[in-house]
Amino acid sequence: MSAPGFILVIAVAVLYSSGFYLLLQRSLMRVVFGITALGHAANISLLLTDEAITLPPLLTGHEGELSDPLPQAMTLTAIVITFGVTTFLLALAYRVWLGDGNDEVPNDVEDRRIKQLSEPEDSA
Amino acid sequence: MTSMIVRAPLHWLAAQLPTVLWLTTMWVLLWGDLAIGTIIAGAVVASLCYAAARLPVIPVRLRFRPLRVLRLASAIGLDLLTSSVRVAFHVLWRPRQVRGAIVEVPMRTDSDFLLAMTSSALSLVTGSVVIELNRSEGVVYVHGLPIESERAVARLRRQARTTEELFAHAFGTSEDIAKFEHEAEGTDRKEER
Amino acid sequence: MTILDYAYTATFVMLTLGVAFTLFRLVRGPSVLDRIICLNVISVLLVSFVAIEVALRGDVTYLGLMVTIALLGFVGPLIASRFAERRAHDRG
Amino acid sequence: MTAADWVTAVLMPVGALFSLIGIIGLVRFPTLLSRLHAATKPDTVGVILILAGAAFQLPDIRSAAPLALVALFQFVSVPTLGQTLGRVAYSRGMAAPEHLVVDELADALKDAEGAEPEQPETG
Amino acid sequence: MLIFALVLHAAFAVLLPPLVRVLGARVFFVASLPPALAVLWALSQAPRIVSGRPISASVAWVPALDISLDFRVDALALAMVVLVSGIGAAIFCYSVGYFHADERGIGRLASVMVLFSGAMLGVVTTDNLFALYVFWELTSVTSFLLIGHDDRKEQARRAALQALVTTVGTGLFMLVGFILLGGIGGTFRISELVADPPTDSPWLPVALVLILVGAFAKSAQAPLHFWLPAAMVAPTPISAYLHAATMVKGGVYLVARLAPGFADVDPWRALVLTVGLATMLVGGWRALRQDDLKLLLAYGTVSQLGFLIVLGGTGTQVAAAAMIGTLLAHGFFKSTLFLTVGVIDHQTGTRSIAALTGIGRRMPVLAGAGALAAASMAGLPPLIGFVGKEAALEAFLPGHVPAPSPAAAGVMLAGLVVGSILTFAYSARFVWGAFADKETVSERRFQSPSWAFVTAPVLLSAAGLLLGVAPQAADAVAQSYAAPLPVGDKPYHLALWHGFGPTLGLTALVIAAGALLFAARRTVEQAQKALARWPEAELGYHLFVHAIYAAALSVTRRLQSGSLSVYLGVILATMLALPGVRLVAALVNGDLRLPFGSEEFRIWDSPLEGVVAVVLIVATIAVAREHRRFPALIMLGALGFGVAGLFVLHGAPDLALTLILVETLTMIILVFVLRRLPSTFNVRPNGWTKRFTVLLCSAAGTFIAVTLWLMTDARTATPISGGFAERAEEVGGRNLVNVILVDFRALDTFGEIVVLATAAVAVASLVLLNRRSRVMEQNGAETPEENGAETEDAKEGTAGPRAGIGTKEILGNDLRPDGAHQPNEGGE
Amino acid sequence: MNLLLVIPFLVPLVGAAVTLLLRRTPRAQQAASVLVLAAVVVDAALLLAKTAGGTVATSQAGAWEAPLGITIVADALSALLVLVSSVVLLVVLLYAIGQDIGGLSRAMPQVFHPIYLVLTAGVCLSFLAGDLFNLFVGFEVMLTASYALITQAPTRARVRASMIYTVVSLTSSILFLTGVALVYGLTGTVNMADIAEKLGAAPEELRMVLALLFLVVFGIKSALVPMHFWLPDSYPVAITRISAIFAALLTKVAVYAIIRSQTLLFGRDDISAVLLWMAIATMIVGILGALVQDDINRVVAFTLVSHIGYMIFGLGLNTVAGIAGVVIYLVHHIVVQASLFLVNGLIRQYVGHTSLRAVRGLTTVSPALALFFLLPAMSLAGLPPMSGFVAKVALFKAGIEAGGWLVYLGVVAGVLTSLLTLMAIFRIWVRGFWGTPMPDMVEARAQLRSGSSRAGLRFTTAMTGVMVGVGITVAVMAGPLTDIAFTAARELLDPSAYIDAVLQKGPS
Ligand code: NA
Ligand code: NA
Repeated sequence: MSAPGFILVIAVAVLYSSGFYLLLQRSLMRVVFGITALGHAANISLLLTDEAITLPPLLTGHEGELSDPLPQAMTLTAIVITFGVTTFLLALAYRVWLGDGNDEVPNDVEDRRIKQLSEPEDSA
Repeated sequence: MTSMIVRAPLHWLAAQLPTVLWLTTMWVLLWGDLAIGTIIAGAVVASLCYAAARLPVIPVRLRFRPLRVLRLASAIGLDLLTSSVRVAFHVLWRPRQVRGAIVEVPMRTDSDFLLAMTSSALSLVTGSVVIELNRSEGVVYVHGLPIESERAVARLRRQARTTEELFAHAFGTSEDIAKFEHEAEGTDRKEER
Repeated sequence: MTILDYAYTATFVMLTLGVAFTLFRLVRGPSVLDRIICLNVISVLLVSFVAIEVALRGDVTYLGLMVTIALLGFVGPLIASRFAERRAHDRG
Repeated sequence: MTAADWVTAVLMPVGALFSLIGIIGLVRFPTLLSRLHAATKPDTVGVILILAGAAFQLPDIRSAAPLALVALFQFVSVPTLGQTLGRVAYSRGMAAPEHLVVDELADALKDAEGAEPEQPETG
Repeated sequence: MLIFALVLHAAFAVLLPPLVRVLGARVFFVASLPPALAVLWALSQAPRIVSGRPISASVAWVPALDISLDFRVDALALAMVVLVSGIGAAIFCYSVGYFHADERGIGRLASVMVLFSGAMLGVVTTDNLFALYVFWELTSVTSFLLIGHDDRKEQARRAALQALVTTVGTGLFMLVGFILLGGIGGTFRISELVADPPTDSPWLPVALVLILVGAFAKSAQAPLHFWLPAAMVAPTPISAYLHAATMVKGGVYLVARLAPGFADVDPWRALVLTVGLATMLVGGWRALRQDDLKLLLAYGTVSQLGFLIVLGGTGTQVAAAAMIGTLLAHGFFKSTLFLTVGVIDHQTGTRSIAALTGIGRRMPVLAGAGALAAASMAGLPPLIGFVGKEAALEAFLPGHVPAPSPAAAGVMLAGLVVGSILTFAYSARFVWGAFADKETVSERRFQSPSWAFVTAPVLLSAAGLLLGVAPQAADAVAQSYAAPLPVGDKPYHLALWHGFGPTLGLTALVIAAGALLFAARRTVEQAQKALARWPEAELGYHLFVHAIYAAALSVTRRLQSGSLSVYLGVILATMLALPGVRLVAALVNGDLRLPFGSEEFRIWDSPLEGVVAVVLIVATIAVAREHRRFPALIMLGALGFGVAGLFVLHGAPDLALTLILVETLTMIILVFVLRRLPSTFNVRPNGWTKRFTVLLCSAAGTFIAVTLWLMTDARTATPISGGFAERAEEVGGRNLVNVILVDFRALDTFGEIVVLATAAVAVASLVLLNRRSRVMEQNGAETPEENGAETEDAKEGTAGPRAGIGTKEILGNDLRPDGAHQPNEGGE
Repeated sequence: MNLLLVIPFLVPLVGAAVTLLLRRTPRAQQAASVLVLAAVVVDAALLLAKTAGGTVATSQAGAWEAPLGITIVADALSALLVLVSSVVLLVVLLYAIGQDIGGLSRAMPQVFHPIYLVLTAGVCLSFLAGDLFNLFVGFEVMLTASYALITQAPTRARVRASMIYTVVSLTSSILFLTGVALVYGLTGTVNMADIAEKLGAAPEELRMVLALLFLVVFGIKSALVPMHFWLPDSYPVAITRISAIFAALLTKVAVYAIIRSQTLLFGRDDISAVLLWMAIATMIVGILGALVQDDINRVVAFTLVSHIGYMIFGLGLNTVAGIAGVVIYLVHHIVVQASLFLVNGLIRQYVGHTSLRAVRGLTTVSPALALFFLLPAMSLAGLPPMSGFVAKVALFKAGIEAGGWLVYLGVVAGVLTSLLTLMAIFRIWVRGFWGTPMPDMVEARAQLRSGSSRAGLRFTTAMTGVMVGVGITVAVMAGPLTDIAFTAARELLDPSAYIDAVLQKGPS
């Protein structure tokens, strides 16, 4: 009985899909949004490894089934880690803005140069 | 704002201490235990929220009159309820035709705190939202809903002033009240004329 | 089912409808201010849902959570609206 | 069904109804300022009623304290948010004059502009 | 002792460079000590070795991989040691005269030469395939460095790289061959493999061909010979030592080393004989038309190496004996000739036949030594060259030998005779070209060489004479080496006189025809010019290198797009291609089944889940579709509340609480960043790219969700968390999540805090500290080392890395016409 | 609590806090960092001595028994990698200190030292984690530190590079977390030994899907083709000390994770074909990229990609010899990449940049520099007697022993890659080290000789020499190293000892 309900499977699919889609955009801000969405998706995935309707994992003597506390603990750690890293990414976006006036991830310069070569530079 | 934090964090903290303390107390209250960690976390969160929200600096200088407060609370509660019902009615009944008004209400108190309280309460009650607060001239501009006529405008203005009065009596210092009543006389006279 | 259960169900159904309408406004906009309002409404709805949960279980566990949602649920929209204000200022 | 249950059974649906109607207003009202009214006021009443309903299901009165705190926050948040949003909406010209009986702020601004080229201080 | 000698080489290599300041070019005297010691030691052990008791030594290196420095000096090794170290010592002494004291990098040169000498000593004395490869490639690398000694010449750099790529590249084939051979033979000791070859393995021919490829390239066999003439740009002592006397013999040595065990394995003999003979003829023919004496010798070397490969690879006693004789002969005469050319070049400043005249008169001693060596090369008695060639012709006389079929032997014999004729002709041409008086050429002014400079060639040519007059010494070695090989009709000994027989007749034929060919040198030259030039072997190398670079460019410019979104898209595609396809396949095959229709299947566990799910779905899609920053941010907030709702629903209030806190903080930070950025994103137009992106992302998302569904559905074991509840009582905690965080998995929590703190420091250093530096810059307190991004950003592409050295100056305008950016500009 | 096991990550973390406090006193800060890393080196050596024979050392953090608490585990592989990594970290740290003394870098020491130590902790924790989620945390600690480090001295190019680096790493992290969720969903545990046992009962196909997903997760971080593109665009741009450590260690941590997960968790050789194909693609695509680069750092970065292919090839063989080859290659490659990047840093110091279009005649500029480049270059090209040769032989030998057409194809690709590596790396030598130095370069060198940064320059050069020396030591010690590698490989292919030690089933 630990598989989640179908509607949540769909929700997870949508979360991941949209997260990936945002990740593939040029604007770093959208990438941040994507990372956030993906973080949610992963956290929900962790949580969905447990039965849905359960009591909070507290030893209060209430009747009923307790939630599995381990995924919750891991999710908690993951939430905080994702937050820290997202913050860094935002700081980076700020730096990019300082330099470029926007927050786009530009293509690599050296790759671009090589792309434009028609002949190898060292052909004996 | 951040630059301010960076430049003189201590100074900034000192200035905001009361508010932060209040928020921290809330935090501790909500966690329900008095552990050091909770307090620190609360202080941090409070400071952050505060810094982020850029709440106004409120010099706290007030009294507390229980009976008056009770009266105030009930008045506000009642107002809230009735205004809710009115708005609810208009939601259901021809919402496209509902009209409002932006009304200028000169305030009589010069206590920032009372002004803030009043304008907050005004936003809650009487189908109004304060959209502009000119502190230097002591004028608030209230958006009221629904307002069909000039009479309703006057009613709104009157109600706003009543609210101010209630607040002054509940929380104002004696000077506040004294000053208030003095000014109130003048205004009343003005209105009578 | 007791009357109370019917009451809960009714409450639940109405709040769910509320969620649906809010989502509609959230997505439709048209202005960002509408969306900010919706964000706040959602947080309030969340509080309401949790309140049902509390009532159902007669359990104090969620109370702290409710306070947090109530507090922070308005901080977010508030920040956003401050920002919107600044934007408007910059443009004007 | 105890008495407390009865109270809850009344308060909760009524609160939910308030909330719902407010939200319907959020959808149906034509102007931003009116939507703001709809979203804030009935909603506040609604949530407070629901909270009250929930409070009656709690084991003791002490544990209901946080619920009061929630209500209090609601009282603080609604005006603050309303004021900010209202101001922004107005300054962005979203006040929709055709839906206003009078706009004394506009008059005041016009006067101020005429008298001295200084905008009223905001916030 | 052998190991000591090797270590001594290495030690001297380290010691020599600092000594140059004191000794100048005389440092080469010092350098000659290790090889001299080695050859003396080898000679002292000669009787014992020749009598069939090889000397062994061993140093373990990587026993688990059978890489071990085993040494074994037998007769063949002895002959090679004499060549390698003996000639080495002589050439080092010669170098004292050749190099000026102010020669650039003389210490480095001496050092690398000694290293080479040691490596070569290792090649010829080791008994382990891997150790052989080690020393082998060490000679390749040292050879590379020596060819490129004059690194300011484009030609030298090119030749060095060409030699390196050719020899190391083919060396890799050899390495694989070694591994195969050792694998099937069960040992990596050469002596054991040769003694007991794993002939029943089908992989043996493959291994041998791979090994031969390496050997052929090292010994400059056609068509891989091109690198050797090009390598002649090196200083002459190096050409003489590496590219005539020793290194190029590596391949010959290896062939000779393995022949006793593997000559009978197809296609060894066919390969060795064909390639060797072809090389001998091609080299000889090409040598006939060279004007540069050094190139003449180089092509002569190619030819001789072909000859040696034939002899070493045949695998009969006579051929083996001939190989030993010719090996020694070639070592001595070819080094002599190179040194002679070196002296001529050094004194006169030219090596061109067309520009030299009267050298014989002016430098009679040198001319004598050169002529003697050339005679040995031409195969004239009583020199060791003659002894070797006699034996070689004998080896292929039909009926005398068991191994090659009579027809093949006949062809080989004819080929060898033709090759020898060519050899005679170019030997004569060399003597004439170097020493003769030519009327057409005007004489140059030059000084006579010092005695020390001439000593080495004289000694080396004398050694050739000595060995010829007294071939017993060489014969003893030859007999010892040839002993395990199949015997012909009668035992054969290296000697000057075998009586009148077919070989003597053939020798006479060679001399006569060779003399004729020399006399007709004009005609031959014209004939060579007139013949359509066949494609140069070097062209193959260039085509190979060009193909590699072209492929590299076309692959890289297509793949390395530089675009982050493409990179991430490819990552997603990979995820779909690997686990995704696997999952779909399993679903299609019916190995896995989605829970539809099973008892497990539920739309939701509570209608509230439906509400939450709808919030999640709507908010997420809205975020993804929104192209205005601010509304997207609001939707993201709504999404956060939705997730929090799910958490509440699933009994995780702590998570909901933390999430809302974190969401709020994120929103605050986002707003701070956001307010600086433009209000809308640059959105790409709708097109197939966008549609494809949507498709890809949806597929990836669906894959993960379905996998999650299946995984949770298939759970077999109960979660371990059951244990936490009981243990929590012990600790005294009631909130299990808290207990796990602070107790059971405190380490994770600790890590989480570290992450947070680190991120905070990173953010601070990225945002705050640099702001300070910006302020500094505004105040004009600009120092190139300390200023942050801003100044540098402004100067990107031209920014000076440090201390006032601008990249601009360094790069120069002509080098960077497009003002291209340096990806890592700005130094540190 | 086994102290030996926790020192490698706890001490650096404490050190990070201390160095943060000491940020106003550079000397003390430097001393503290060096001391911390030296302690880790010593500890790692002791740990290796303990585990080299095949003992699995475990420590239950917080004394909670295995599946409940977090287990720290060191087998031969972990201990070996911790030792090599800490040595490299120490030498690079000294190099960095030399730069700071000479004012040769724009990095901010006050931030650099603490974060560098955090990175150390992350790397060590990743190697020692016996718990999948803890491995995730270790990765995150390492990565967060790396995000902070890659933006040191943030030029525009570096910010651009760090965007690519960070976003790709984050993607991998998210997928990792997803993977943890999936594993927990299937098995209900995160202890790796426990997972290994419980996965046995899981449906075969699901196990394979997980195995492949984790291959992708760690494949991103270890830059397996086609998930490698980000690496050459980001590593070479960072400042020397950072790119050296990134190139040397970070990808190797990911390779370690691939090894650990594919042997211990998912096991068996169903996935071998995939690994071999990826290995072949990685080797070839990587080295082709290296051939067309203009910047020395980028050449080396592309060879890094390419040579990851060697390691995956060895893993794909799924034999003791193959995995032993991987272990040897790991150790070799860690040191050699660090050496090359340090040398490139020296070049940058001496002449200002590392573009092959504008660097000539470095042998003339500095013979020591030339020697320090040549030796690791030889090693990278697999030329004897350097460590690269031993590693290559180990892999080729294992490949030829294993057999099969795909494996032979892999060997052929390996041979070709070896040759192309030689061409790529000696192209640097021929173009950059030989020839007539440009006048500016000579001038720059002369200025440096007389300038105030002289001491720092000498020190950095010496430290580069030390790193090269470490490489030579690896070659000399190849015998014992190989023995350890074989022990490690046997442990990996038969994880019963590991599982028993972690779950405390038998006497350990
Ligand atoms: Na649950
Ligand atoms: Na990496």
